[in-house]
Amino acid sequence: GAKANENEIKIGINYELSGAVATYGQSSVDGILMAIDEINAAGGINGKTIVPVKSDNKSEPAEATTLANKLMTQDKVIAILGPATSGSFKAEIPVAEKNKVPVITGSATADDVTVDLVDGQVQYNDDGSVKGLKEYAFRICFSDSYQGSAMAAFAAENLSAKKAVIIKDTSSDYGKGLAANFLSTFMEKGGEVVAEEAYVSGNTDFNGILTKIKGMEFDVIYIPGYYQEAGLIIKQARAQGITDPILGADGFDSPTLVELAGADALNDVYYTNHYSSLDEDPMVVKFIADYTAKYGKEPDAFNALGYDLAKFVCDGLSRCETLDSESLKNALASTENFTGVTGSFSVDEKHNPVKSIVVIGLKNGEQDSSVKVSA
Amino acid sequence: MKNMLQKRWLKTLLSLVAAYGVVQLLIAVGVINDYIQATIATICINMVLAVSLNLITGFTGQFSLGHAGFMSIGAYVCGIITVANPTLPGFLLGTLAGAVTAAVVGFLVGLPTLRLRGDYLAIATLGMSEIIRIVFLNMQITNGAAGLNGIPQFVNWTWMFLFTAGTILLIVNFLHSSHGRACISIREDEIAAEAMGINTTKYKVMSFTIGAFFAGVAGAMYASYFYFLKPDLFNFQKSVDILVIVVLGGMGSISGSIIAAVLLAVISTVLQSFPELRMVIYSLVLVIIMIFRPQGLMGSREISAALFRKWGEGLKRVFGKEKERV
Amino acid sequence: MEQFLQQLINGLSLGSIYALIALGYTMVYGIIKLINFAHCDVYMIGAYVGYACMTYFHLGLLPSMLIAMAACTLLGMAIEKIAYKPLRNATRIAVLITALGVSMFLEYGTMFFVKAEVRAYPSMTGWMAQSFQVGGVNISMLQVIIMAVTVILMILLQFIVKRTRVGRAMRAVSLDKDAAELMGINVNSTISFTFALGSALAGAAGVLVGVYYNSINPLMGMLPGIKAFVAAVFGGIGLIPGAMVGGYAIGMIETMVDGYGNSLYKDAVVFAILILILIVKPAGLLGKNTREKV
Amino acid sequence: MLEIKNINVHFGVIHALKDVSLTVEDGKIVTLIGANGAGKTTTLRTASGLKKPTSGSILLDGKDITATTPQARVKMGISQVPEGRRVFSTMTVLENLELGAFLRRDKDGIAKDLATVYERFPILADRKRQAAGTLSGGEQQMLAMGRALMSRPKILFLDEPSMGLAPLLVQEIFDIIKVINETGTTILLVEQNASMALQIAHHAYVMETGSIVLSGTGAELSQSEEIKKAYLGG
Amino acid sequence: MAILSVKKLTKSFGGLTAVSNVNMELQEGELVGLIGPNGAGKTTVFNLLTGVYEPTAGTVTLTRNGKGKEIQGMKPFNICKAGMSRTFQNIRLFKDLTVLDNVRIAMHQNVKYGLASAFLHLPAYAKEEAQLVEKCMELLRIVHLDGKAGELASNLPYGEQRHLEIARALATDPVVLLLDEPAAGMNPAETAQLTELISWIRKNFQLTILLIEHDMSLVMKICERIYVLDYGMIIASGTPEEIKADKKVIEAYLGEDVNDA
Ligand SMILES: Nc1ncnc2c1ncn2[C@@H]1O[C@H](COP(=O)(O)OP(=O)(O)OP(=O)(O)O)[C@@H](O)[C@H]1O
Ligand SMILES: Nc1ncnc2c1ncn2[C@@H]1O[C@H](COP(=O)(O)OP(=O)(O)OP(=O)(O)O)[C@@H](O)[C@H]1O
Ligand SMILES: [Mg+2]
Ligand SMILES: [Mg+2]
Repeated sequence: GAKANENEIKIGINYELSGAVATYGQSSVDGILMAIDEINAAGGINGKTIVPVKSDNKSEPAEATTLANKLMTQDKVIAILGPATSGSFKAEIPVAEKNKVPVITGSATADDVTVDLVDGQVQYNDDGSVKGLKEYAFRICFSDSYQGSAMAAFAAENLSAKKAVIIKDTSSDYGKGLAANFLSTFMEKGGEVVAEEAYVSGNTDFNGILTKIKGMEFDVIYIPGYYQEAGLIIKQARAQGITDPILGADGFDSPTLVELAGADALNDVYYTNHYSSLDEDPMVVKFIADYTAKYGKEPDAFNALGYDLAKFVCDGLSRCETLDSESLKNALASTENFTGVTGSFSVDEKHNPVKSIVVIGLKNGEQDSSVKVSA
Repeated sequence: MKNMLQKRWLKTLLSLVAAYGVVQLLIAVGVINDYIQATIATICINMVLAVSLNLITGFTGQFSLGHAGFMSIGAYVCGIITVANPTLPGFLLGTLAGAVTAAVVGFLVGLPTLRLRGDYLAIATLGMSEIIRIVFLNMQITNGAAGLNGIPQFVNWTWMFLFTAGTILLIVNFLHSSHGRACISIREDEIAAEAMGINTTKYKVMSFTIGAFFAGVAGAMYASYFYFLKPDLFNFQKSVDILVIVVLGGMGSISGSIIAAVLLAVISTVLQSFPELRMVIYSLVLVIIMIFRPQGLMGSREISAALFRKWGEGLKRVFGKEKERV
Repeated sequence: MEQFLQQLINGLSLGSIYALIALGYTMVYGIIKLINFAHCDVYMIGAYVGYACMTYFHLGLLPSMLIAMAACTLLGMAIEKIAYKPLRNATRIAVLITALGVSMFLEYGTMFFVKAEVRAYPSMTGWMAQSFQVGGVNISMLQVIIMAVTVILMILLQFIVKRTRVGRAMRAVSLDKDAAELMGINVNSTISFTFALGSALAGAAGVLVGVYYNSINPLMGMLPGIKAFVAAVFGGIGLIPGAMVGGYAIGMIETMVDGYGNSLYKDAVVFAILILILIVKPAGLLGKNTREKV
Repeated sequence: MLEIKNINVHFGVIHALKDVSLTVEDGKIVTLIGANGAGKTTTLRTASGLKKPTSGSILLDGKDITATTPQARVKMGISQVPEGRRVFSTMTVLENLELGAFLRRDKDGIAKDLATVYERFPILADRKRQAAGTLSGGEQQMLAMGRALMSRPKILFLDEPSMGLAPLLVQEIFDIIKVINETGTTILLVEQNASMALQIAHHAYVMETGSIVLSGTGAELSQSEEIKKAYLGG
Repeated sequence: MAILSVKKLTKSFGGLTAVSNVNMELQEGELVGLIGPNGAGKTTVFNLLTGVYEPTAGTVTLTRNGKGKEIQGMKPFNICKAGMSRTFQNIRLFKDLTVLDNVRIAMHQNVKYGLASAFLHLPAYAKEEAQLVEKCMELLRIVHLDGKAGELASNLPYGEQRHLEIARALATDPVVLLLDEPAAGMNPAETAQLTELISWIRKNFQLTILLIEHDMSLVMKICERIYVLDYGMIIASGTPEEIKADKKVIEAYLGEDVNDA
């Protein structure tokens, strides 16, 4: 029970530690645990230690639901972090609403995670409040529409692109969401998408698709997906002699992208992200240094978002009057100007972070430019 | 004969009602919380899946690796219908429609592919379920990879119980009929079965269709209880998970499937305390069980009164000795 | 035309990889009629061993590949001895489930030690990083190497199985273990040898794929594993040339669907063609459909 | 040559052989007869190493071979025509015969023995490229015998060689067994066709439900009233 | 009246003609032997008659209740329904099922209740199942297996397995019964018992029987007529006496000293 130890605050961790997307879950949890360690080392929350209750949902939404039930009813956690993917997170939300325990994710990007949408649009009640808001669900990452539209705008305005090819990851909601939003904004801006190709996560050979689009006319390639495949697509595209700009989203943000694609291939590559390492923000610099010291490798977007996620929740906890789920929810909803390594933000009425977005340009694998854009 | 049958019916009915009542009571007094209920739901769904696959693979001898495909049809059809018509009749209609659609697909797929033998059939059924999954992945109405969200939850313990007990009863009845025996004879010796006047194609397709129907029911139960569907829930791994239950319990043993579904859920629950090693331990347990009981927990036997008596005697012997020593 | 030729090359190199893995499946299937699901995970381990050799010990491709093959040989033999041998007289489906268990064990055991994240293989330099333009068609040295290795291994295996003593022993064991013993064949060592051979192949494939795509992760065996298994069945499982034909067929279909069809439905098309072919040829492309004599 | 001493064999709870002892002298034909399920096949399988006895010992030329593998026994000169023929069905007739000589390395000797087998069973020469599984029952029986001979055994175990053969062939098979024996191979013969077996055997054992119940020379036993009634249909 | 009439039946496997131009005619109630050297094509004839193989050429006409029907090329189960049943040279029982179930399955084609009854165990089910068991037990009594109805088929001794095969074949309610080497692997005493059983069955079921057997003691004793097959062709036919005296048959099959016990 929750009252078992007055000096502890239990936080549930419901992540994909095995199964198809274990890599996202594991990366997030690495970041989360590092943040919790830091907070506990610094005296915890009002003298109470944070105790993470870790569990593995096997990348299955039903398991995520079951575990959420377990964490809330049996372990009596004050809040749950995760899951990483929108599907599993959505599956968890009804449990959160029923038990009135907040659930917060660092990487579920689908537009309709925290609110119900009608035809992709948020609806409002007569009193101006958001209709269909998931009261107990929060996130600290971009939504797909935000990132997709931002990149479309960047392509049309900064790169003067008229024709684009989309190569999307059809197996993830992330890829699907980004692709759709990029497409609609790009067309609004007068552009044209000449081809929409698809792959599934785990694929390694994209030569067939690339040879096909090589014969087409286009200005940019948009790859809504994760670095695992994007790295290989970029590498194979460059090897085939496709030199056009390649665009992506925060799924590109990983040191492994450079290793997979090779520094030579990473020219004219742009992606939307939360922060840029060019920022030289001391917090970011320190995070990267600490993370590298702790885990022996540089952090990627999932690590950073996991780190911020734990910090964000602890920030909420420190502002709670009484340490219970209800006041935590209220504290989180009223977050203003939280500063994390993935940017500073406030929580809006839809329980999304209001964050600025940067477009990072790569040259020989190094971050070379960063442009702030708004969607 | 008739008398015996009636007695068996009565006994079954009584024990079922008792099982239902006990759980219902525990839920009412709060001993069974949401978490345990969710676990029970998983067990029920797995039972329906395993028993229906056992009909195809364990009893008719047709090696299928595509059961998740049929489950997904039931789940999506039911999910979509219930979203459009979020009432109890809507849900029941959805379940029926889902199961029937799964059965129809099973029939259409089974007709040409059941000529294949052994591993070739396994591959064809695997391919079929992958095709179904990819179609769901690319359809508008299913919302593709983003998943179908917000399916109203109508399935509670009562419905879970009705569907599960119903499926098991119907399939057991079928197996104890001449039609069921015809299916079993195919597993035993297809050539001899044909020579004895069994239309093997017809019965293979029949068993496949019935199996698909109940897999569809399981899908509907899943959709309604876990209210969120996405295509990669129903991938190859899912089919394999169902097969594992069947083989672990014993091919050709309904009680085996039931026991294995419970056992695996228990193992899985215990392993939740070891998130990092969960799958490693699970796989080890699986290998060890198979090495020590290759025929599965029950072999092809069923739990019956006689077996209980045998166990009872065994226990008595063990405990008897214990007493002597004291 | 140029584009078509390029797609042909793309298809062939993808097909080579499927074929290479499928050969291992087929070898093991040929002798104990087991779909060795763990095969694709041995392949994954091979890739990791090669990775370790290259990144931590800075060995070249060939020594790394040999070490990976040796490690996989041992692993394959150990798996057979520990997990499959006790089940010699069990039903095939029981062994199949065991194989699935071993497969999961290798996947998640590896994941426990190296985490789920993707790792990048060190990239090749020098002549191996080269590529040529032949009439506007781009071929890389690695593609040539992979295709050559696959064909050579296929011929070698076919020779071993059809022409050598141990090959004959393998076929005899696959047909009737007791009778084979009566011929003086050591059934256990023959099966062990088959696993060793198949696993060595998997090791080689792992390193080659690692170098070619330079991306590895603990679950990397899953997808190509299923595809290669399908390839083996497609060609007629148990037949070495069948694995080859099946591998190339699937690689080619995938590439052509990507190139000229709708990449959304790539895998669906592969499976649809597979099912159609099996309906027409129930024992695979090269398999003979023999009806049991009664 | 071969001595089986007090062997016991179990299949799970079934006690299939109970203290079975028998001796096969060098150069002789010894036959083992008995009803279905008496344990004849099990005796042969234990002697050739396919089944491990729970107790007892097996000696070949005075040497204890109880713990050796079947392969080792083949090397020492034991060969068996198993019950139900067990030919390698998808391999050709020729490949089957070659497998019989699996442990031999002398190419010339193998070629010579192959010729002898073809001479003895001409039909095999005609069918040498046919898959063994599609041969008729009798043809398969001949192949199984030919295959066993290819290892040049010192002692040959035959498990019901006449089963399913045409009368003419039954006669022929027994003639061949005699010839094989005369050319120096010791033979242990299990048969249902007791009358024929007793005719050619130097010594015979009768088995019933896992035990040897009678033994004597072939001639003696074929005169025994008991045997006549039980096995000769007389 | 000819119950079974075979005309110009031919079957080739690749280059090998296993059965060529076979003509046979079985009258109602006859017990006919089919003998010949190993590999002559006897089993293949059975396989052609029962639909396991499709004939390359020729017709097979089976008469039931006075109505003739060409059955060549039909599926085995349909041929069985038309009234032809068989046993197998290599026993093919449903090994893991009980003796009773082996026979019950063979009665399936005469079961009338539908799927609804099967699923819900309606009264029709109970009634017919009870009758089914009774009929099966009757058949088992005939082959002396009624005491072992609950045993698994694989646990039966060899000879009893052969008997069970015959009971199972009878359960399909045939007009013609094909027996492929029913006495193989039996000792003379068991063979004698089997001989009696076959005659008894023929008489009491009014069956027409075609029988393959290498055991001449059995064939010569109970067959009224014999066809001799060699290299796929009928080389002789006639009464046992005629066959025993036939030069060609002696040369190809019987050998000089036939012991006609
Ligand atoms: N693999 C086995 N598992 C279980 N029991 C077996 C096995 N093999 C043989 N037995 C049993 O051992 C006993 C002896 O069988 P065996 O085959 O040696 O008899 P046999 O004298 O050769 O008979 P047949 O004349 O039928 O060939 C039988 O009761 C049989 O059921
Ligand atoms: N499926 C097949 N493919 C090729 N050849 C076959 C096939 N089936 C049978 N044969 C051949 O046809 C011939 C006849 O075989 P069949 O089994 O009918 O002989 P049989 O008369 O029953 O002999 P036996 O008395 O030994 O059983 C044999 O030479 C056999 O090799
Ligand atoms: Mg025997
Ligand atoms: Mg025959």
